[in-house]
Amino acid sequence: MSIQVKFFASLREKIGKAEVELATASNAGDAWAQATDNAPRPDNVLVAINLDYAKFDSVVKDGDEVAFFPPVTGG
Amino acid sequence: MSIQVKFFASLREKIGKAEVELATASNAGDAWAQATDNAPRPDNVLVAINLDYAKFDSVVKDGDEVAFFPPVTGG
Amino acid sequence: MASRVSEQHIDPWQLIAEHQAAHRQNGQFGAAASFIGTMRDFSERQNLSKMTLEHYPAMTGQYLEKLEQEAREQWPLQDCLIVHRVGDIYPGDAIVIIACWSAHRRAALDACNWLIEELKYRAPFWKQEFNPEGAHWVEENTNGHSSN
Amino acid sequence: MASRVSEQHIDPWQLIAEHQAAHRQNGQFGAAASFIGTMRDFSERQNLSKMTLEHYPAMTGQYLEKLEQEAREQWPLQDCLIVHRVGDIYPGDAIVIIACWSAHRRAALDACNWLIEELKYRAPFWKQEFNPEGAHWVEENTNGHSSN
Repeated sequence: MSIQVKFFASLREKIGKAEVELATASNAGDAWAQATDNAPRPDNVLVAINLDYAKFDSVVKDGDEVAFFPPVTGG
Repeated sequence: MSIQVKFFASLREKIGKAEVELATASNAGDAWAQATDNAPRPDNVLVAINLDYAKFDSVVKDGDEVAFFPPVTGG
Repeated sequence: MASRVSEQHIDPWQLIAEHQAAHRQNGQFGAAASFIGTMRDFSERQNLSKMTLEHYPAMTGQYLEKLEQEAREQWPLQDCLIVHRVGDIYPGDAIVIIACWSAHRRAALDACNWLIEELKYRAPFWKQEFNPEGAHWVEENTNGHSSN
Repeated sequence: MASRVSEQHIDPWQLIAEHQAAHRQNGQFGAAASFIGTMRDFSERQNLSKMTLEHYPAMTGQYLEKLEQEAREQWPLQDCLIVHRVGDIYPGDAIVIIACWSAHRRAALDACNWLIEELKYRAPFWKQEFNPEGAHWVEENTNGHSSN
């Protein structure tokens, strides 16, 4: 098992990666730090764990999918 | 010249007339009294003078069209 | 202004689509909100077979124009269409069609919402329902925040 | 549930008309409210030639279903349809289509209104606009009560 990290839209372009696989992560903030090599985190970044909105201190478990993305602009 | 009085919908059926022509009337309430031979006026009757909502004490002038109707039920 | 009464059956979605194609330029509007009121075969009474919508022709014509104008003054609308049926109407038939176009969503949505409430409470239309027991004048539109 | 994303161009009024014809029985519903968001050829930038709508497929699928379900729990809807475009979109193309059917008008109107606001602020879609100066990610939806 592992943790899948995904980046979307402008954030994907800024970070330069669409997906990163991590062996382990304690929470969403830690997943960000590992997946981006400690890139500074823009204030407006949103996070979802397993397709639900979460917080950066939300716990991440083995097998989780953690997604980071900019403010949504659909509709 | 004269005053045209109109009745609509269930009120037309109750009064038994669609249109009445009056020689003169002081206000909408007087037009009702003359046109209906002093029939009692249901509480919810609405009145329009020259196509605009009005009151029963609104003045009626020669040439006016005065309409009486029940609560509206369109839409 | 295109707002009007109609004595003929209306296909509501086609009417709106055609109005949009004829009057709106692609790429200029961002939002379209619509409301369509349709006859049900039941109300407080069952087994309705028909409804007759009476109106006060001179007043409704003027009233629909005034409503459209007031909506255009209150919100930045690019277009607005109100069509209200009169005459004989059958279950499933559209009774009223409202459509509003604007650059941004709130104007179209808020105007559409305001127009249907205004129409319900002010426009001189009257419904008479028919079922096997006979004809029945609808006495009044029920409360604005719960009724059809 | 019929709510979904679409990678294909949509004719919005035809989509709603067909959904209604297939799923609603004439005489059973009294109200249909709809909202359609359409691409303009300008926004804060001019001369837009194209927009690309990216999404988070697994999350959008689940999110649209959840939205529809929440609307059906909050209001007595008879039917509800949400279709959101993804991929390449051109000026005049529909971006999002919402339609709600109910017995009485307030449920359809209020649910439609709520759904578009929720979609705008929560659903994981992102717009990238193209004009002669290049590609530009839309940074955020402007205020809920004034924006497209």
